[in-house]
Amino acid sequence: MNIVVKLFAGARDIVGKNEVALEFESPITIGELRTRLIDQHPALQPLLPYAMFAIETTYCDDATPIPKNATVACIPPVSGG
Amino acid sequence: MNIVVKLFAGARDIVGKNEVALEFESPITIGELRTRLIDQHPALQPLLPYAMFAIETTYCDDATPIPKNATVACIPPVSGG
Amino acid sequence: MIQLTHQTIDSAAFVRQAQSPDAGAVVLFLGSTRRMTNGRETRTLFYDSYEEMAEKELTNLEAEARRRWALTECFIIHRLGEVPLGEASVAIVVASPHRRDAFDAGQWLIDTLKQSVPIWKQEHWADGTTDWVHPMPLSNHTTKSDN
Amino acid sequence: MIQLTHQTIDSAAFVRQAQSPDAGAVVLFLGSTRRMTNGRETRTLFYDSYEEMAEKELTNLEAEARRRWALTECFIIHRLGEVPLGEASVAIVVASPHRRDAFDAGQWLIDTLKQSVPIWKQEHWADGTTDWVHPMPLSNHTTKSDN
Repeated sequence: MNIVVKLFAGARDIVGKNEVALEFESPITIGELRTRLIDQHPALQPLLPYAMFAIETTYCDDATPIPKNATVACIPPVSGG
Repeated sequence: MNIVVKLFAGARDIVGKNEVALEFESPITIGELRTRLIDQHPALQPLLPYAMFAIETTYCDDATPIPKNATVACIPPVSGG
Repeated sequence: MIQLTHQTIDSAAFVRQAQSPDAGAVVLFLGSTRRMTNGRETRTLFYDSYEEMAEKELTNLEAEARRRWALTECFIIHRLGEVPLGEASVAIVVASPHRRDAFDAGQWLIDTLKQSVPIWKQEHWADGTTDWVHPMPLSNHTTKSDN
Repeated sequence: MIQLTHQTIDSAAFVRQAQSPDAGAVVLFLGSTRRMTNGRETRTLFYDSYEEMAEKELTNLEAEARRRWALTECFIIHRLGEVPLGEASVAIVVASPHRRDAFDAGQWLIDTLKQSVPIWKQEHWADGTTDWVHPMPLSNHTTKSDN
């Protein structure tokens, strides 16, 4: 299973890409994705514990399973306004 | 002693004048002026207990003595805004 | 700056003047003539004032707001005479480095203006009658202004 | 109505649209680029966004504000890209029959927007460095946005 994660702001700058693709053998949750992102990009460690995630532009918690072909976004702490 | 009292809004309409002149034998307070205005214009009775008074454009309480030649104004409850 | 005027209030001009690199926040409040009040229809409003005293009280309000909050700008404008439906009788513009001050000052200014500044509103009802609005606590003569 | 835009925000146009005989009160909030933050000087700001999601979240905010308060109008406009010193990054305009609703809705909208809408501010400091602003509670990486 291939998951593409959109990156924004500080997370995008740290990784140097607008999105990253990760490969999994079986379906995972948002929480597992969070851990795996930190494993693959250790520079995300300071930011990612505070990031939220969205599936199809809806915020979801760490327990949420990620559907196949879903659009997943990593939302670091926001600062609009 | 002659005191001229400016009237506004509902008080002016009730009396039918922009100001009224009252004659006193000796100096009086704002409280005494309030009573005397009601005596001379009984139609002011519903409004005057709630009115404030100002001497030289400064609010003052019933105990304040009225100086000679002062500009006195009767300020019925305000409704700006 | 405070102002009494018989003209339409150009609130956009005051907002533009309040914007600056020191002001992270600008809050504008407009109070306007509303058609319906407690089920009664207003045709138009007139505002009267004890002008010398109203200007002094508004000046005091601005000074007190600047003492209480960190404001970079403070405008209080009140229109007098006729104020037709949908038009503004009062505009308050406050600017501050942080937004909480601008919101708090704006609310305090309009709340206090309505209690202390010698300006009076005359309702011209759609049924042809008129009333001076004199909010009187503990009285059934109360006509509470509440825009 | 909500809008993301790369242009200057014409707040006066939204205030004009919000004025009506049903609205006794109109409140405008402008959040602007401030020169000084905790003693540091900003040269300019850039805003980035996850646009599809930000539009959805702003739409939700408008709907929730209209549920909570009696609003006759509600505009939330956020500018993206560069927002120079003194210019507005966000404009919120709410109108209501009575002023308390407009003030409360305006404050709730900007407070909630700053917590939930996927928009990010990049500081371009006068010293030439840049920082994405990611407010992190319990962390010394915190760069709190507070206009």
